[in-house]
Amino acid sequence: MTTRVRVGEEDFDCAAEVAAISKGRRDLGAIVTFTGLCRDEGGRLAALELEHYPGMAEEEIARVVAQARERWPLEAVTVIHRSGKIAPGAQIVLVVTASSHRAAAFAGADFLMDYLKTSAPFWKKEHPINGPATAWVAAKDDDDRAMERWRK
Amino acid sequence: MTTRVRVGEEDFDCAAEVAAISKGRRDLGAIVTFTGLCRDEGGRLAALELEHYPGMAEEEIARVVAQARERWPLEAVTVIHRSGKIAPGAQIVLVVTASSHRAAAFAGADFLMDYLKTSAPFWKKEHPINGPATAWVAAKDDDDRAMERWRK
Amino acid sequence: MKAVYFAWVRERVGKADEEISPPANVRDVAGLIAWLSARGEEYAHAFENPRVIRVAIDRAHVKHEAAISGAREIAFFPPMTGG
Amino acid sequence: MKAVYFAWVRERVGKADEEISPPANVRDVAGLIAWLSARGEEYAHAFENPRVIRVAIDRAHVKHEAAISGAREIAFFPPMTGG
Repeated sequence: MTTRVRVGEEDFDCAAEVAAISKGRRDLGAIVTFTGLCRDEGGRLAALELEHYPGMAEEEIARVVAQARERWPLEAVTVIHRSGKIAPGAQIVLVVTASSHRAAAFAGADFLMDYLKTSAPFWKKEHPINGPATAWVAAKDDDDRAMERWRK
Repeated sequence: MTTRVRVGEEDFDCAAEVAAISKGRRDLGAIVTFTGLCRDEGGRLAALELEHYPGMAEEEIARVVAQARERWPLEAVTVIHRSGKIAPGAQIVLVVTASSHRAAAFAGADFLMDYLKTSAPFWKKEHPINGPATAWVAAKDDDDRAMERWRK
Repeated sequence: MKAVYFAWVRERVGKADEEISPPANVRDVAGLIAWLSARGEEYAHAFENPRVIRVAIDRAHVKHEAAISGAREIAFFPPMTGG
Repeated sequence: MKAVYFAWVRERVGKADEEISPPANVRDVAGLIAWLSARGEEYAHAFENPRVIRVAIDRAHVKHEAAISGAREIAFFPPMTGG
Protein backbone atom coordinates (compact mmCIF):
# COMPACT_ATOMS: atom_id res chain seq x y z
CA MET A 1 0.00 0.00 0.00
CA THR A 2 2.07 2.91 -1.28
CA THR A 3 0.84 6.43 -1.98
CA ARG A 4 2.91 9.02 -3.77
CA VAL A 5 1.73 12.60 -4.21
CA ARG A 6 3.79 15.29 -5.86
CA VAL A 7 2.98 18.90 -6.82
CA GLY A 8 5.42 21.17 -8.58
CA GLU A 9 6.79 22.61 -11.79
CA GLU A 10 8.87 19.63 -12.89
CA ASP A 11 7.61 17.34 -15.63
CA PHE A 12 6.96 13.67 -14.86
CA ASP A 13 7.73 10.33 -16.46
CA CYS A 14 4.72 8.03 -16.46
CA ALA A 15 6.81 4.93 -17.21
CA ALA A 16 9.15 5.64 -14.29
CA GLU A 17 6.19 6.10 -11.94
CA VAL A 18 4.63 2.83 -13.10
CA ALA A 19 7.98 1.05 -12.64
CA ALA A 20 8.32 2.50 -9.13
CA ILE A 21 4.95 0.97 -8.24
CA SER A 22 5.23 -2.38 -9.98
CA LYS A 23 8.88 -3.37 -10.00
CA GLY A 24 9.52 -6.74 -8.42
CA ARG A 25 5.83 -7.29 -7.63
CA ARG A 26 3.99 -10.43 -8.68
CA ASP A 27 0.62 -9.72 -7.07
CA LEU A 28 -0.62 -6.86 -9.27
CA GLY A 29 -3.15 -7.71 -11.95
CA ALA A 30 -3.93 -4.27 -13.31
CA ILE A 31 -2.29 -0.87 -13.66
CA VAL A 32 -4.25 2.11 -14.99
CA THR A 33 -2.62 5.41 -15.84
CA PHE A 34 -4.30 8.69 -16.69
CA THR A 35 -2.22 11.47 -18.22
CA GLY A 36 -3.80 14.90 -18.66
CA LEU A 37 -2.24 17.01 -21.39
CA CYS A 38 -2.38 20.67 -22.33
CA ARG A 39 -4.50 21.10 -25.48
CA ASP A 40 -3.82 23.95 -27.88
CA GLU A 41 -7.59 24.48 -28.29
CA GLY A 42 -7.48 24.50 -32.06
CA GLY A 43 -4.24 26.48 -32.21
CA ARG A 44 -5.62 29.33 -30.08
CA LEU A 45 -3.51 28.67 -26.99
CA ALA A 46 0.15 29.58 -26.39
CA ALA A 47 0.22 28.13 -22.87
CA LEU A 48 -1.74 27.32 -19.75
CA GLU A 49 -0.59 28.70 -16.43
CA LEU A 50 -1.44 26.67 -13.36
CA GLU A 51 -1.67 28.41 -10.02
CA HIS A 52 -2.03 26.29 -6.89
CA TYR A 53 -2.31 26.60 -3.13
CA PRO A 54 1.00 25.22 -1.85
CA GLY A 55 0.54 22.92 1.09
CA MET A 56 -3.21 22.52 0.68
CA ALA A 57 -2.81 21.08 -2.82
CA GLU A 58 -0.76 18.14 -1.52
CA GLU A 59 -3.01 17.66 1.53
CA GLU A 60 -6.23 17.74 -0.49
CA ILE A 61 -4.86 15.24 -3.03
CA ALA A 62 -3.84 12.96 -0.14
CA ARG A 63 -7.39 13.20 1.26
CA VAL A 64 -8.87 12.28 -2.12
CA VAL A 65 -6.48 9.33 -2.41
CA ALA A 66 -7.51 8.17 1.07
CA GLN A 67 -11.17 8.24 -0.03
CA ALA A 68 -10.34 6.19 -3.11
CA ARG A 69 -8.50 3.64 -0.98
CA GLU A 70 -11.54 3.29 1.27
CA ARG A 71 -13.74 2.47 -1.71
CA TRP A 72 -11.51 0.17 -3.75
CA PRO A 73 -8.73 -2.33 -2.98
CA LEU A 74 -5.87 -0.32 -4.45
CA GLU A 75 -2.36 -1.62 -3.92
CA ALA A 76 -0.67 1.61 -4.99
CA VAL A 77 -1.67 5.12 -6.03
CA THR A 78 0.47 7.89 -7.49
CA VAL A 79 -0.77 11.41 -8.22
CA ILE A 80 1.40 14.11 -9.73
CA HIS A 81 0.03 17.55 -10.56
CA ARG A 82 2.17 20.21 -12.20
CA SER A 83 2.05 23.94 -11.58
CA GLY A 84 3.40 26.92 -13.52
CA LYS A 85 3.38 27.55 -17.27
CA ILE A 86 2.65 24.55 -19.45
CA ALA A 87 2.86 24.47 -23.25
CA PRO A 88 0.35 22.73 -25.55
CA GLY A 89 1.21 19.04 -25.86
CA ALA A 90 2.93 19.00 -22.46
CA GLN A 91 1.78 16.98 -19.46
CA ILE A 92 -0.29 18.47 -16.62
CA VAL A 93 -1.45 15.64 -14.38
CA LEU A 94 -0.75 11.96 -13.82
CA VAL A 95 -2.78 9.40 -11.89
CA VAL A 96 -1.59 5.82 -11.55
CA THR A 97 -3.57 3.09 -9.78
CA ALA A 98 -2.55 -0.52 -9.26
CA SER A 99 -4.75 -3.33 -8.00
CA SER A 100 -5.24 -7.08 -8.21
CA HIS A 101 -8.34 -6.46 -10.29
CA ARG A 102 -9.02 -4.28 -13.26
CA ALA A 103 -12.36 -2.88 -12.09
CA ALA A 104 -10.76 -1.36 -8.96
CA ALA A 105 -7.86 0.11 -10.92
CA PHE A 106 -10.20 1.70 -13.48
CA ALA A 107 -12.75 3.01 -10.97
CA GLY A 108 -10.04 4.33 -8.64
CA ALA A 109 -8.30 6.31 -11.38
CA ASP A 110 -11.58 7.64 -12.80
CA PHE A 111 -12.76 8.72 -9.32
CA LEU A 112 -9.42 10.35 -8.50
CA MET A 113 -9.51 12.45 -11.66
CA ASP A 114 -13.10 13.59 -11.06
CA TYR A 115 -12.29 14.57 -7.48
CA LEU A 116 -8.99 16.24 -8.34
CA LYS A 117 -10.78 18.36 -10.96
CA THR A 118 -13.31 19.68 -8.49
CA SER A 119 -11.53 19.73 -5.13
CA ALA A 120 -7.76 20.08 -5.55
CA PRO A 121 -6.82 23.78 -5.28
CA PHE A 122 -5.48 24.46 -8.78
CA TRP A 123 -6.58 27.16 -11.20
CA LYS A 124 -5.87 27.37 -14.91
CA LYS A 125 -5.23 30.61 -16.75
CA GLU A 126 -5.09 30.72 -20.54
CA HIS A 127 -2.36 32.52 -22.46
CA PRO A 128 -3.66 32.92 -26.00
CA ILE A 129 -1.39 33.10 -29.04
CA ASN A 130 -2.72 36.53 -30.01
CA GLY A 131 -2.02 39.32 -27.58
CA PRO A 132 -1.26 39.51 -23.89
CA ALA A 133 -4.86 39.16 -22.72
CA THR A 134 -5.36 36.19 -20.41
CA ALA A 135 -8.44 34.60 -18.91
CA TRP A 136 -9.10 32.24 -16.04
CA VAL A 137 -10.67 28.99 -17.14
CA ALA A 138 -14.23 28.69 -15.79
CA ALA A 139 -15.18 25.61 -13.80
CA LYS A 140 -17.32 23.22 -15.81
CA ASP A 141 -20.74 21.98 -14.76
CA ASP A 142 -19.68 18.76 -16.48
CA ASP A 143 -16.97 18.29 -13.89
CA ASP A 144 -19.42 18.72 -11.03
CA ARG A 145 -21.79 16.25 -12.68
CA ALA A 146 -18.91 13.81 -13.16
CA MET A 147 -18.21 13.99 -9.44
CA GLU A 148 -21.86 13.40 -8.57
CA ARG A 149 -21.57 9.95 -10.16
CA TRP A 150 -19.58 8.80 -7.14
CA ARG A 151 -22.05 9.91 -4.45
CA LYS A 152 -23.96 6.74 -3.69
CA MET B 1 -7.62 8.53 -35.87
CA THR B 2 -5.05 5.79 -35.55
CA THR B 3 -5.68 2.21 -34.46
CA ARG B 4 -2.91 -0.22 -33.65
CA VAL B 5 -3.62 -3.86 -32.85
CA ARG B 6 -0.90 -6.41 -32.15
CA VAL B 7 -1.05 -10.03 -31.01
CA GLY B 8 2.02 -12.13 -30.36
CA GLU B 9 4.62 -13.44 -27.97
CA GLU B 10 6.77 -10.31 -27.75
CA ASP B 11 6.56 -8.09 -24.69
CA PHE B 12 5.43 -4.46 -25.11
CA ASP B 13 6.58 -1.06 -23.91
CA CYS B 14 3.66 1.04 -22.69
CA ALA B 15 5.69 4.27 -22.79
CA ALA B 16 6.74 3.67 -26.39
CA GLU B 17 3.12 2.98 -27.39
CA VAL B 18 1.95 6.19 -25.69
CA ALA B 19 4.73 8.16 -27.41
CA ALA B 20 3.75 6.69 -30.78
CA ILE B 21 0.22 8.00 -30.24
CA SER B 22 0.94 11.39 -28.71
CA LYS B 23 4.24 12.59 -30.11
CA GLY B 24 3.99 15.99 -31.76
CA ARG B 25 0.27 16.29 -31.04
CA ARG B 26 -1.19 19.32 -29.31
CA ASP B 27 -4.87 18.38 -29.47
CA LEU B 28 -4.97 15.48 -27.01
CA GLY B 29 -6.27 16.21 -23.53
CA ALA B 30 -6.26 12.75 -22.03
CA ILE B 31 -4.42 9.45 -22.39
CA VAL B 32 -5.51 6.38 -20.45
CA THR B 33 -3.47 3.18 -20.35
CA PHE B 34 -4.47 -0.18 -18.95
CA THR B 35 -1.80 -2.80 -18.39
CA GLY B 36 -2.86 -6.30 -17.41
CA LEU B 37 -0.23 -8.29 -15.53
CA CYS B 38 0.23 -11.95 -14.65
CA ARG B 39 -0.44 -12.46 -10.91
CA ASP B 40 1.30 -15.24 -9.01
CA GLU B 41 -1.97 -16.00 -7.16
CA GLY B 42 -0.38 -15.96 -3.73
CA GLY B 43 2.77 -17.73 -4.90
CA ARG B 44 0.83 -20.67 -6.34
CA LEU B 45 1.50 -19.93 -10.00
CA ALA B 46 4.69 -20.63 -12.00
CA ALA B 47 3.29 -19.22 -15.26
CA LEU B 48 0.23 -18.57 -17.36
CA GLU B 49 0.05 -19.93 -20.88
CA LEU B 50 -2.05 -18.00 -23.34
CA GLU B 51 -3.48 -19.79 -26.34
CA HIS B 52 -5.16 -17.72 -29.05
CA TYR B 53 -6.88 -18.09 -32.41
CA PRO B 54 -4.42 -16.53 -34.86
CA GLY B 55 -6.15 -14.29 -37.35
CA MET B 56 -9.46 -14.15 -35.51
CA ALA B 57 -7.80 -12.62 -32.41
CA GLU B 58 -6.61 -9.60 -34.39
CA GLU B 59 -9.91 -9.31 -36.31
CA GLU B 60 -12.06 -9.55 -33.19
CA ILE B 61 -9.97 -6.92 -31.36
CA ALA B 62 -10.30 -4.63 -34.38
CA ARG B 63 -14.09 -5.11 -34.29
CA VAL B 64 -14.18 -4.22 -30.59
CA VAL B 65 -12.04 -1.12 -31.23
CA ALA B 66 -14.43 -0.08 -34.01
CA GLN B 67 -17.35 -0.35 -31.57
CA ALA B 68 -15.51 1.78 -29.01
CA ARG B 69 -14.81 4.41 -31.67
CA GLU B 70 -18.50 4.54 -32.54
CA ARG B 71 -19.41 5.26 -28.93
CA TRP B 72 -16.70 7.73 -27.90
CA PRO B 73 -14.61 10.38 -29.68
CA LEU B 74 -11.28 8.56 -29.48
CA GLU B 75 -8.34 10.07 -31.32
CA ALA B 76 -6.17 6.97 -31.03
CA VAL B 77 -6.48 3.41 -29.73
CA THR B 78 -3.77 0.80 -29.25
CA VAL B 79 -4.41 -2.77 -28.15
CA ILE B 80 -1.65 -5.33 -27.64
CA HIS B 81 -2.37 -8.83 -26.39
CA ARG B 82 0.39 -11.33 -25.75
CA SER B 83 0.27 -15.07 -26.30
CA GLY B 84 2.47 -17.92 -25.08
CA LYS B 85 3.95 -18.50 -21.65
CA ILE B 86 3.95 -15.53 -19.30
CA ALA B 87 5.64 -15.40 -15.89
CA PRO B 88 4.13 -13.77 -12.79
CA GLY B 89 4.83 -10.04 -12.79
CA ALA B 90 5.05 -9.95 -16.60
CA GLN B 91 2.70 -8.04 -18.88
CA ILE B 92 -0.23 -9.69 -20.71
CA VAL B 93 -2.34 -6.97 -22.27
CA LEU B 94 -2.15 -3.25 -23.02
CA VAL B 95 -4.93 -0.85 -23.96
CA VAL B 96 -4.18 2.80 -24.70
CA THR B 97 -6.87 5.36 -25.51
CA ALA B 98 -6.36 9.02 -26.34
CA SER B 99 -9.04 11.69 -26.59
CA SER B 100 -9.64 15.40 -26.17
CA HIS B 101 -11.62 14.62 -23.04
CA ARG B 102 -10.95 12.42 -20.07
CA ALA B 103 -14.40 10.82 -19.86
CA ALA B 104 -14.07 9.36 -23.37
CA ALA B 105 -10.54 8.10 -22.73
CA PHE B 106 -11.58 6.38 -19.48
CA ALA B 107 -14.83 4.90 -20.80
CA GLY B 108 -13.17 3.74 -24.02
CA ALA B 109 -10.38 1.88 -22.21
CA ASP B 110 -12.75 0.36 -19.64
CA PHE B 111 -15.14 -0.82 -22.38
CA LEU B 112 -12.30 -2.25 -24.48
CA MET B 113 -11.00 -4.31 -21.56
CA ASP B 114 -14.46 -5.68 -20.72
CA TYR B 115 -15.07 -6.64 -24.34
CA LEU B 116 -11.61 -8.11 -24.88
CA LYS B 117 -12.07 -10.30 -21.80
CA THR B 118 -15.28 -11.81 -23.07
CA SER B 119 -14.99 -11.79 -26.86
CA ALA B 120 -11.34 -11.91 -27.96
CA PRO B 121 -10.35 -15.54 -28.63
CA PHE B 122 -7.70 -16.09 -25.94
CA TRP B 123 -7.60 -18.83 -23.31
CA LYS B 124 -5.46 -18.95 -20.18
CA LYS B 125 -3.97 -22.12 -18.77
CA GLU B 126 -2.34 -22.17 -15.35
CA HIS B 127 1.02 -23.77 -14.68
CA PRO B 128 1.24 -24.22 -10.90
CA ILE B 129 4.53 -24.22 -9.01
CA ASN B 130 3.89 -27.71 -7.65
CA GLY B 131 3.74 -30.49 -10.17
CA PRO B 132 3.01 -30.66 -13.88
CA ALA B 133 -0.77 -30.55 -13.53
CA THR B 134 -2.33 -27.66 -15.42
CA ALA B 135 -5.82 -26.28 -15.58
CA TRP B 136 -7.71 -24.01 -17.94
CA VAL B 137 -8.91 -20.83 -16.28
CA ALA B 138 -12.72 -20.77 -16.12
CA ALA B 139 -14.57 -17.78 -17.54
CA LYS B 140 -15.88 -15.51 -14.80
CA ASP B 141 -19.51 -14.49 -14.41
CA ASP B 142 -18.04 -11.18 -13.20
CA ASP B 143 -16.61 -10.59 -16.65
CA ASP B 144 -19.97 -11.21 -18.31
CA ARG B 145 -21.63 -8.86 -15.84
CA ALA B 146 -18.96 -6.23 -16.48
CA MET B 147 -19.77 -6.43 -20.18
CA GLU B 148 -23.50 -6.08 -19.53
CA ARG B 149 -22.82 -2.58 -18.14
CA TRP B 150 -22.27 -1.35 -21.70
CA ARG B 151 -25.53 -2.66 -23.18
CA LYS B 152 -27.76 0.40 -23.05
CA MET C 1 -14.76 -27.42 -44.46
CA LYS C 2 -12.05 -27.03 -41.90
CA ALA C 3 -12.82 -27.55 -38.20
CA VAL C 4 -10.46 -25.96 -35.68
CA TYR C 5 -10.40 -26.53 -31.93
CA PHE C 6 -8.91 -24.47 -29.10
CA ALA C 7 -8.02 -24.85 -25.42
CA TRP C 8 -9.68 -27.83 -23.70
CA VAL C 9 -11.85 -28.56 -26.73
CA ARG C 10 -8.63 -29.08 -28.69
CA GLU C 11 -7.13 -31.19 -25.90
CA ARG C 12 -10.20 -33.42 -25.65
CA VAL C 13 -10.61 -33.88 -29.40
CA GLY C 14 -6.90 -34.60 -29.56
CA LYS C 15 -6.14 -32.43 -32.58
CA ALA C 16 -5.94 -28.74 -33.46
CA ASP C 17 -7.78 -28.94 -36.78
CA GLU C 18 -9.11 -31.32 -39.39
CA GLU C 19 -11.08 -31.42 -42.62
CA ILE C 20 -14.69 -32.48 -42.06
CA SER C 21 -17.49 -33.30 -44.49
CA PRO C 22 -20.80 -33.33 -42.65
CA PRO C 23 -23.79 -34.71 -44.58
CA ALA C 24 -26.21 -32.30 -46.24
CA ASN C 25 -28.83 -32.68 -43.51
CA VAL C 26 -26.45 -31.00 -41.00
CA ARG C 27 -27.47 -27.40 -41.53
CA ASP C 28 -26.59 -25.38 -38.46
CA VAL C 29 -23.94 -25.18 -35.76
CA ALA C 30 -26.05 -27.14 -33.25
CA GLY C 31 -26.50 -29.93 -35.80
CA LEU C 32 -22.78 -29.93 -36.57
CA ILE C 33 -21.94 -30.28 -32.85
CA ALA C 34 -24.35 -33.22 -32.56
CA TRP C 35 -22.82 -34.82 -35.64
CA LEU C 36 -19.26 -34.32 -34.30
CA SER C 37 -20.25 -35.73 -30.89
CA ALA C 38 -21.26 -38.99 -32.54
CA ARG C 39 -17.85 -39.44 -34.17
CA GLY C 40 -16.18 -41.00 -31.12
CA GLU C 41 -15.48 -40.87 -27.44
CA GLU C 42 -13.05 -37.96 -27.67
CA TYR C 43 -15.63 -35.83 -29.51
CA ALA C 44 -18.40 -36.90 -27.14
CA HIS C 45 -16.20 -35.74 -24.26
CA ALA C 46 -15.29 -32.42 -25.89
CA PHE C 47 -18.91 -31.61 -26.72
CA GLU C 48 -20.62 -33.23 -23.70
CA ASN C 49 -22.01 -29.85 -22.63
CA PRO C 50 -22.82 -28.11 -25.93
CA ARG C 51 -24.19 -25.06 -24.09
CA VAL C 52 -20.69 -23.91 -23.07
CA ILE C 53 -19.15 -24.38 -26.51
CA ARG C 54 -18.49 -21.13 -28.38
CA VAL C 55 -18.32 -21.18 -32.15
CA ALA C 56 -16.85 -18.94 -34.83
CA ILE C 57 -17.49 -19.26 -38.55
CA ASP C 58 -14.77 -17.80 -40.72
CA ARG C 59 -13.34 -15.98 -37.68
CA ALA C 60 -16.54 -14.29 -36.48
CA HIS C 61 -18.56 -15.35 -33.42
CA VAL C 62 -21.86 -17.07 -34.24
CA LYS C 63 -24.73 -18.59 -32.27
CA HIS C 64 -25.61 -22.27 -32.36
CA GLU C 65 -28.57 -21.48 -34.62
CA ALA C 66 -26.28 -20.11 -37.33
CA ALA C 67 -26.31 -21.86 -40.72
CA ILE C 68 -23.04 -23.52 -41.72
CA SER C 69 -23.51 -23.49 -45.47
CA GLY C 70 -20.64 -21.78 -47.24
CA ALA C 71 -18.40 -21.86 -44.19
CA ARG C 72 -14.73 -22.43 -44.91
CA GLU C 73 -13.53 -22.61 -41.29
CA ILE C 74 -15.55 -23.46 -38.19
CA ALA C 75 -13.88 -23.03 -34.79
CA PHE C 76 -14.99 -24.60 -31.49
CA PHE C 77 -13.71 -23.35 -28.15
CA PRO C 78 -14.60 -22.71 -24.48
CA PRO C 79 -15.67 -19.26 -23.19
CA MET C 80 -12.76 -16.88 -23.63
CA THR C 81 -10.46 -15.94 -20.74
CA GLY C 82 -8.03 -13.47 -22.23
CA GLY C 83 -7.36 -9.91 -21.20
CA MET D 1 -5.37 35.53 11.19
CA LYS D 2 -3.88 35.29 7.73
CA ALA D 3 -6.06 35.71 4.66
CA VAL D 4 -4.81 34.24 1.39
CA TYR D 5 -6.23 34.77 -2.08
CA PHE D 6 -5.87 32.78 -5.28
CA ALA D 7 -6.51 33.15 -9.00
CA TRP D 8 -8.91 36.00 -9.93
CA VAL D 9 -9.75 36.64 -6.26
CA ARG D 10 -6.04 37.39 -5.72
CA GLU D 11 -5.90 39.54 -8.84
CA ARG D 12 -8.96 41.58 -7.84
CA VAL D 13 -7.90 42.04 -4.21
CA GLY D 14 -4.46 43.01 -5.50
CA LYS D 15 -2.43 40.93 -3.06
CA ALA D 16 -1.68 37.26 -2.38
CA ASP D 17 -2.08 37.38 1.38
CA GLU D 18 -2.43 39.71 4.37
CA GLU D 19 -2.99 39.70 8.11
CA ILE D 20 -6.57 40.53 9.01
CA SER D 21 -8.24 41.21 12.37
CA PRO D 22 -12.00 41.01 11.97
CA PRO D 23 -14.08 42.23 14.94
CA ALA D 24 -15.48 39.68 17.37
CA ASN D 25 -18.98 39.86 15.89
CA VAL D 26 -17.70 38.33 12.66
CA ARG D 27 -18.19 34.67 13.47
CA ASP D 28 -18.47 32.67 10.26
CA VAL D 29 -17.10 32.61 6.74
CA ALA D 30 -20.14 34.39 5.31
CA GLY D 31 -19.71 37.18 7.86
CA LEU D 32 -16.02 37.44 7.10
CA ILE D 33 -16.72 37.77 3.38
CA ALA D 34 -19.23 40.55 4.09
CA TRP D 35 -16.71 42.29 6.35
CA LEU D 36 -13.94 42.00 3.71
CA SER D 37 -16.27 43.28 0.98
CA ALA D 38 -16.75 46.50 2.93
CA ARG D 39 -13.01 47.19 3.08
CA GLY D 40 -12.76 48.82 -0.32
CA GLU D 41 -13.55 48.67 -3.99
CA GLU D 42 -11.06 45.92 -4.80
CA TYR D 43 -12.58 43.67 -2.11
CA ALA D 44 -16.13 44.55 -3.19
CA HIS D 45 -15.15 43.48 -6.72
CA ALA D 46 -13.46 40.25 -5.61
CA PHE D 47 -16.42 39.22 -3.45
CA GLU D 48 -19.27 40.70 -5.55
CA ASN D 49 -20.76 37.24 -6.02
CA PRO D 50 -20.10 35.47 -2.70
CA ARG D 51 -21.89 32.34 -3.89
CA VAL D 52 -19.02 31.42 -6.21
CA ILE D 53 -16.27 32.01 -3.66
CA ARG D 54 -14.73 28.82 -2.24
CA VAL D 55 -13.11 28.94 1.18
CA ALA D 56 -10.55 26.82 3.04
CA ILE D 57 -9.69 27.15 6.71
CA ASP D 58 -6.25 25.87 7.60
CA ARG D 59 -6.04 24.14 4.24
CA ALA D 60 -9.35 22.24 4.36
CA HIS D 61 -12.46 23.12 2.35
CA VAL D 62 -15.28 24.65 4.44
CA LYS D 63 -18.79 25.94 3.76
CA HIS D 64 -19.78 29.57 4.23
CA GLU D 65 -21.57 28.64 7.47
CA ALA D 66 -18.30 27.44 9.05
CA ALA D 67 -17.12 29.23 12.20
CA ILE D 68 -13.82 31.08 11.86
CA SER D 69 -12.77 31.08 15.52
CA GLY D 70 -9.33 29.56 15.99
CA ALA D 71 -8.51 29.75 12.28
CA ARG D 72 -4.88 30.58 11.51
CA GLU D 73 -5.20 30.78 7.71
CA ILE D 74 -8.33 31.44 5.65
CA ALA D 75 -8.11 31.09 1.88
CA PHE D 76 -10.51 32.53 -0.70
CA PHE D 77 -10.57 31.34 -4.29
CA PRO D 78 -12.78 30.61 -7.31
CA PRO D 79 -14.05 27.09 -8.13
CA MET D 80 -11.07 24.91 -8.92
CA THR D 81 -10.04 24.09 -12.48
CA GLY D 82 -7.07 21.77 -12.09
CA GLY D 83 -6.65 18.23 -13.35
